[in-house]
Amino acid sequence: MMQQTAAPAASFRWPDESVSRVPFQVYTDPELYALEQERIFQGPVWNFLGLEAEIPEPGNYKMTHTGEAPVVMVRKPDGSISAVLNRCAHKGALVCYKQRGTIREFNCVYHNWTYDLDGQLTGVAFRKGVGGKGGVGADFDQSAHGLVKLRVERYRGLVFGTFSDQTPPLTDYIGAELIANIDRVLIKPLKVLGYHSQILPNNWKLYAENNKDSYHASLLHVFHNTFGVVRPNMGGGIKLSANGWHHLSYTERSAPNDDATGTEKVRSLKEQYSLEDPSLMEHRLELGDQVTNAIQTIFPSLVVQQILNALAVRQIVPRGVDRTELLWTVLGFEDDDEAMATLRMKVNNLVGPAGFISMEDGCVGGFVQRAAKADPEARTVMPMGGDAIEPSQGSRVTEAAVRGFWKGWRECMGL
Amino acid sequence: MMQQTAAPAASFRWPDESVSRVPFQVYTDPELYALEQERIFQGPVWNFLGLEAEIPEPGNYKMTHTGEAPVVMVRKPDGSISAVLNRCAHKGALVCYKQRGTIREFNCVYHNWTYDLDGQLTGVAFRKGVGGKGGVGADFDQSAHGLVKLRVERYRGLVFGTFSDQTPPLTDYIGAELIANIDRVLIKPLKVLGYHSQILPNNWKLYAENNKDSYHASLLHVFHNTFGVVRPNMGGGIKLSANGWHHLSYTERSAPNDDATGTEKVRSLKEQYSLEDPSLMEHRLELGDQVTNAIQTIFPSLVVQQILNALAVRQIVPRGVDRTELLWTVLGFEDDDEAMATLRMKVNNLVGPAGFISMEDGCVGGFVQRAAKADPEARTVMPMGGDAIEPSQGSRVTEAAVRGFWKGWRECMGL
Amino acid sequence: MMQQTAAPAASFRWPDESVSRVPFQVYTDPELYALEQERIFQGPVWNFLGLEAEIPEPGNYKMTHTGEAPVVMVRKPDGSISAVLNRCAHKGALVCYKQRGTIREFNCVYHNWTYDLDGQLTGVAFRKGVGGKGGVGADFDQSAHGLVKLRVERYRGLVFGTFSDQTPPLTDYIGAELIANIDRVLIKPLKVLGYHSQILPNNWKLYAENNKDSYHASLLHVFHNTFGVVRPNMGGGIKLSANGWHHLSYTERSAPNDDATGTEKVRSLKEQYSLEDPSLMEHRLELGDQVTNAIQTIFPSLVVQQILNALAVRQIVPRGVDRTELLWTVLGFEDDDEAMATLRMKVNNLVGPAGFISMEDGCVGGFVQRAAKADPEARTVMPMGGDAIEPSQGSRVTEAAVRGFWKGWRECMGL
Amino acid sequence: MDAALLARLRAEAFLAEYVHVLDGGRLEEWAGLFTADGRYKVVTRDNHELGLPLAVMSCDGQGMMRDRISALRTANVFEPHVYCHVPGALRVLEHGNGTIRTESTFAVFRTMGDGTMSLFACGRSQDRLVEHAGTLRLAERVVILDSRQIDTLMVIPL
Amino acid sequence: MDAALLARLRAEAFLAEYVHVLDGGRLEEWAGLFTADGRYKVVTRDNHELGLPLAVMSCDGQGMMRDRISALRTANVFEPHVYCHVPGALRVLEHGNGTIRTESTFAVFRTMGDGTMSLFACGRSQDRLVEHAGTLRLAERVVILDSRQIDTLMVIPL
Amino acid sequence: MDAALLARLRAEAFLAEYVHVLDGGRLEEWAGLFTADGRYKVVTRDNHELGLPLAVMSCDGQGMMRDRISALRTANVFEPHVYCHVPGALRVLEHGNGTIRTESTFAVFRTMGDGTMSLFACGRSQDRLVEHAGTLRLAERVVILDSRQIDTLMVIPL
Ligand code: FES
Ligand code: FES
Ligand code: FES
Ligand SMILES: [Fe+3]
Ligand SMILES: [Fe+3]
Ligand SMILES: [Fe+3]
Repeated sequence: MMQQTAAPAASFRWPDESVSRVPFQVYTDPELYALEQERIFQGPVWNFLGLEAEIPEPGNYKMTHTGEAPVVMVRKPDGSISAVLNRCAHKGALVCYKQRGTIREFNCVYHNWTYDLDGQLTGVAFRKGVGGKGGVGADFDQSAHGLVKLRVERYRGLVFGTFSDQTPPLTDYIGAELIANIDRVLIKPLKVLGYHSQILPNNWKLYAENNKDSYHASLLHVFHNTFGVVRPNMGGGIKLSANGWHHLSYTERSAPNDDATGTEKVRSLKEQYSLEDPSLMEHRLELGDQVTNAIQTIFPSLVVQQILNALAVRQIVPRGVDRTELLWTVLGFEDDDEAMATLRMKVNNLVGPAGFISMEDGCVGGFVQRAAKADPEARTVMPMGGDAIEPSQGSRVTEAAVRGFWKGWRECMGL
Repeated sequence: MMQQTAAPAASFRWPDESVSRVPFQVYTDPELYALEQERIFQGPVWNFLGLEAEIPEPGNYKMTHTGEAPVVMVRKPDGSISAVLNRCAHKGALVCYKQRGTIREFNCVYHNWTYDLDGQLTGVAFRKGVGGKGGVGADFDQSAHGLVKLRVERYRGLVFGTFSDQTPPLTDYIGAELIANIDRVLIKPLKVLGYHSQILPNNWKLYAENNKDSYHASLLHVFHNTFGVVRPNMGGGIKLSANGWHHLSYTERSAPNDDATGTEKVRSLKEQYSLEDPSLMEHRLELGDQVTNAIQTIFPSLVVQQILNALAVRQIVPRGVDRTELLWTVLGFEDDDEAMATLRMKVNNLVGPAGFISMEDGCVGGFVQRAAKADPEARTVMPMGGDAIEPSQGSRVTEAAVRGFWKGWRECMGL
Repeated sequence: MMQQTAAPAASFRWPDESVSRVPFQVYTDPELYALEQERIFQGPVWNFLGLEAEIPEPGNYKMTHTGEAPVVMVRKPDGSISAVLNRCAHKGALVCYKQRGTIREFNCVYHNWTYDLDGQLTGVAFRKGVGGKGGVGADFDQSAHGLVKLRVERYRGLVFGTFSDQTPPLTDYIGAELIANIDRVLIKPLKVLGYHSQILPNNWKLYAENNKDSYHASLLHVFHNTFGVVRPNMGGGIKLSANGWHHLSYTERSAPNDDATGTEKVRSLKEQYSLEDPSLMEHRLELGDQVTNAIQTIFPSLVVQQILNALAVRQIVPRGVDRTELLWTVLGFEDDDEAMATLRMKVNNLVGPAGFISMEDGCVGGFVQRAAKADPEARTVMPMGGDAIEPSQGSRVTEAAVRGFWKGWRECMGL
Repeated sequence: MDAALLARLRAEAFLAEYVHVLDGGRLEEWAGLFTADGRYKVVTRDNHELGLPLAVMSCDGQGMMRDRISALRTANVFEPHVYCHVPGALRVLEHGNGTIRTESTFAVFRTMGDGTMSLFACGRSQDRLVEHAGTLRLAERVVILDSRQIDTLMVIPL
Repeated sequence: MDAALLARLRAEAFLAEYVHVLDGGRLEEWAGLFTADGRYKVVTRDNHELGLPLAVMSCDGQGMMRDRISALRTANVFEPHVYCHVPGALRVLEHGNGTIRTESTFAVFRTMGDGTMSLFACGRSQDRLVEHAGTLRLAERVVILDSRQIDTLMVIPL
Repeated sequence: MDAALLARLRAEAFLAEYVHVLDGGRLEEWAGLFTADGRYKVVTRDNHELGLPLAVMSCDGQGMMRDRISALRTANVFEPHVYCHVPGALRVLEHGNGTIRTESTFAVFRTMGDGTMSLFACGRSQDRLVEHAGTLRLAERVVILDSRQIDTLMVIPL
């Protein structure tokens, strides 16, 4: 477990009990940002680290992050997975500086200290000095100077880590109702089809909210609406974990009721709009249901995505108070046939940094970030669905899941 | 009106009563910079927003700024002009993200909320939910969630806005003596000839001071001196508003008295220096007087410029504690004939980021900013004209107007 | 002497008496960084400014730095050297803005104030105004407004400056034992062979430590080991100034004892590794001894380097809390013959930003800086040589000199 | 002049026209620079070297290319911006039989509405050009980005 | 080789010489690369697309060009810096009758005395080249900057 | 086509191959692009203009060049990264007698493992090419960097 700083939360306090109004300051305050690193990403949460499929062989490792903290996850000979803070216990150099690779032990280039894959310090160069001179002091306890180790749990190929002793077991943390969607989507051994990295010009929370914001999907994204991936009047709903921290928003195929939506004059419903080559919108029902779109969040940093046959996990990595890296790992199943492989390539034009749908989430966060500076004391307002933080069946026109995010944020931050 | 933060002015206090000595800290302290946004740019001042000529038709809008705050000014059907903070009342996205355009209403792309041109909230997507589910809570008062509106006043085609109720009427704010120069220069309907944007590597106040610094003109700028645009011994003088916040420095053509200036060995007076093609220095007396150079400032962010036939307004936009964007709008009159059009193009080689004269103001601010870091407690000294903040007739060799700026700054900042 | 700010050291306090464990916060905290400018670089230390050989003629000047403060050193007609803060006493512009040149006096471009080479204010433009109007106030005491002057001392062609009255004489500051190495290396009139500038992606202290870290030399740098420039079992040792602030680490040629090092399985000892053209490793014994490598530090910002025949001084210039510029001045002697000139060019492939040896010090600092962010309260540990801050003969496998650096840091910072 | 240099010159001239179509905002002409069944793909060096198939953007045939542009014009939301393509070193990998295969380094600078300029992408493109009515057309263009990172979004093709 | 490719090559070679005159600091040779009454203009894309006449820098004839350089050498105050021009895609718009009209993308990197490098400008230039004693001269050069922003100042022409 | 333009084309084609050897990571082929006793040098503009001999990197002959690469492969510690060379304006200084001397502007963008891109270097290279078995080889390459600053380290040649 990491040491905890006593940094106070600046001049900040939450204005009132409601989480339906959020002060813009939370997106711009560097002190709050620093505190989030400690109280959220190093706090009682499960951070997504990566996929088992990325490190199949013993010694395979991958550099990853929990918040801004550099972390390495590595496959051990016994098949289990270990994760450590990527910082040498000696003078603090990264013990791994290549994105991925295969190792027998951690070997720091600076002074050649070595650690086993659990982070235990196994070697100190010139421990005994040279020719009887130098070397470590008598009181140096090697066992007390390993790498900071994370607790690791896995579920259906997803790997999570936490720095905190307080974090409940992973499945309790996620909760039965939301585990169900992971079971629904990750039904078979996974294959990584590739990665995207998208730099978002905004605070990480604006993107976290965006995923929980089931209200915007049919309004911002023309494609969702036009091609019936997500329409306000399609079936589905919102699910929330008991504590409200995590959510699932899903949509089921059904005949659009154009009157209903028509009356809303939704910008994004362009009746005329069509594709010359609609093959990328084809949907092979591979999960045994009619769900066209399912976006699930695991607080604070994971998004599990199914949009038609586009499957991915997205990791949110804060890169400063007004900058976020979104790491996409795009997935298929090991047993995809060629037709499915082709379909996945096509449908992935919908997502990623150039995705017909998701590109728009790349810019709206920046639109908020720029406006947030103007007057940090001002607050947003989220009236959809009242003040409630509860699931809803048949409608996604609510901001309940976003309120749930802020509930989680406040509970972790103690603010 | 915007909400006001209670942010304290860091450890800063003004050393003594005099405004003739300025601590370098005011150019480098991020907390003071944040406080300026609130107490100056969102305080009891008139911020320049743009020109009526830029939005002639109903629905024409332009993105602009007051300090760092994004603002939109828009022409209403009745011909009046409205200005709002460019931030959606829902979750804070920019409601306009294109520099200029024509709209009927404000329409936020994120969730499709709509506002009339006065910023009143007119539409909330799915206000009533879908199929009786979702929608806004019962207690949601739509009329309480409009865009933040600025008070707007206009004078001779210049458009100003303020967030504060305390700001006096525009003409009182500027004062009769300085209104007179606007009347003198903006004598006819204006035509925008183009824009410049110049990024200054310094705090915004260093450029604000530079404009009020009538002392430097003939010393830094060889062109002023060599070609008799501004020489210390030419006629003219300094005018100040009653409160000292605003100023005018002007120069009238008169025979140079080279003895007087010669004795000063002014670096910038290069007797030998001449132009192969002096046509760009030609001056057509279009304003009915002999004024060769008139630089007027309206605290905090506007400069009105007449240099020979080069007319412009300059808007000062802070972009961080050590970065400023200077937005030039270069002007002519609607009835300019072709000869005048040609002359304006030529004479504009004197100004802008590549201006023979004004380029130099682009670098001196950076020279100060870099030195300011060394020792923030140290202070400048402005001995010219003693401690006085008063007009002077016949001489510009005074720092009175700069002291006036600091008087205004202290009064707004309450420091 | 500069004015001192009263800025408090944020929430920081040193955890305990030992300097063998350093909180990562010292590498990341902007407030500590600001305090270092004042208490170290403008405090009771001798900052390296440059070489006499760089400004041989009267009026020759060079822009340099003490910490972030811009400083100019200039040769006076009497052959002595003067150094001033590069900031005009009027409004703070740089009085020199070209890297090097020749001047008779300092002449500020902004308002033409002039200073003699000692920084005394000698001219104020329009001091008496123009035509009896304007000019300086009656109470303006010209003698009180010079450039901030540094005390300057020289030793064997090295030029040092200090802002503090408290700093002891230079030779006392360095101490006899370490002066000896300067005498050993700078035996003849120097010739500048050229400059390198290397931007290090880390706090300046990480590079300062790196130079004092005699432990890493044979472990990180394959070349040192492979070619017997520095091997753990070669002769030499560590020297420290009485107060521990400064150090010398040196290595003498001797037969490698491969068993001893072999048992350590040192990553960097690649027995197989060799050069096709080893001419760049040739060593002409020009200093009358067998020393292959001597790295000397003068707290806080100077490194004196002899590696075989590669001679240089390195100046450490902080450029922000996580950015450092390392300025190399590569040296030869005036009487170098052609063969030596050729040899120096070849051997200099070992050092500088592309040096076979020194490039590695360019990246390890960044490795630490990135990891330091993760958990600022955590601490490094330096067990080599116990807690001692003392010289050692025959071994460099100690972190004594690094502890000495932190002793100096704490004494200057008062933390 | 030998055939290799001539092929080089013709490819360079064609790819310059390609660049000006994009940087000049004549996006409706883009698909027409490809053959009817031309393929277009933007991939990152990471995925490319790991042998992973994922593309940032991929079009099989002019139809999908025209769809990209029509979406950009009518459907997608993004902040207005322009590209400045600066092609670098072009090498001819193969020429003859009506085909020229080239590899070129490039940098693309993006400028936003407020004037913010940045290096948006750099890397190399691999282009297969085929003879078409006396001029050339792209049968395939693969753009390999050195960086895995895309700032904000990519809506205009490279 | 056909005339278009030859025109392209000659223009490219001439514009490369132009670039090296500026980047090499041989500024006194700059005006001589134009015809006596040559026109030079640097404008921003914003002004250009809005149809506004304002230029950042404009010279009518060699006299005004030489004045720009003499001012730079003797009158103006600025921090020393150098440009590195990297021309990109050149297309020939028109050639024949002793004239070659081209459009080229470009990037310019500025380096200050302390070594700070930055992307100073990018965009395109439109050049009209005319035959002159067996070589070429610029009758007109219009540089269109993608960004409205100029960092600090512009004193050396592009 | 006249000899100067042909020399220009051949040099450009050769230097493009040179760039792709480096950017493509085929570093073992680098020394082979030089003559056996070829000289390679990277210097800063400051040192160059002050007449100071110091180089950032210098190799006399293919042996020292191969040593640079073997050190990079087996000895030196650095974070993995790649270059993207974007050559700019090439001018022919001299040609004939089996030699072509050119000067070219360039920019190099560096991309780190995590995708961070930056302008790593810009300036000009002065290349002396000599005929070699029907193709060209570098007898000398001097790279002059506009900036004195090198970010972090330089291990891959330019
Ligand atoms: S920092 Fe890792 S061994 Fe020293
Ligand atoms: S942010 Fe504007 S409608 Fe939601
Ligand atoms: S700032 Fe130096 S003379 Fe005014
Ligand atoms: Fe979305
Ligand atoms: Fe000025
Ligand atoms: Fe080292």
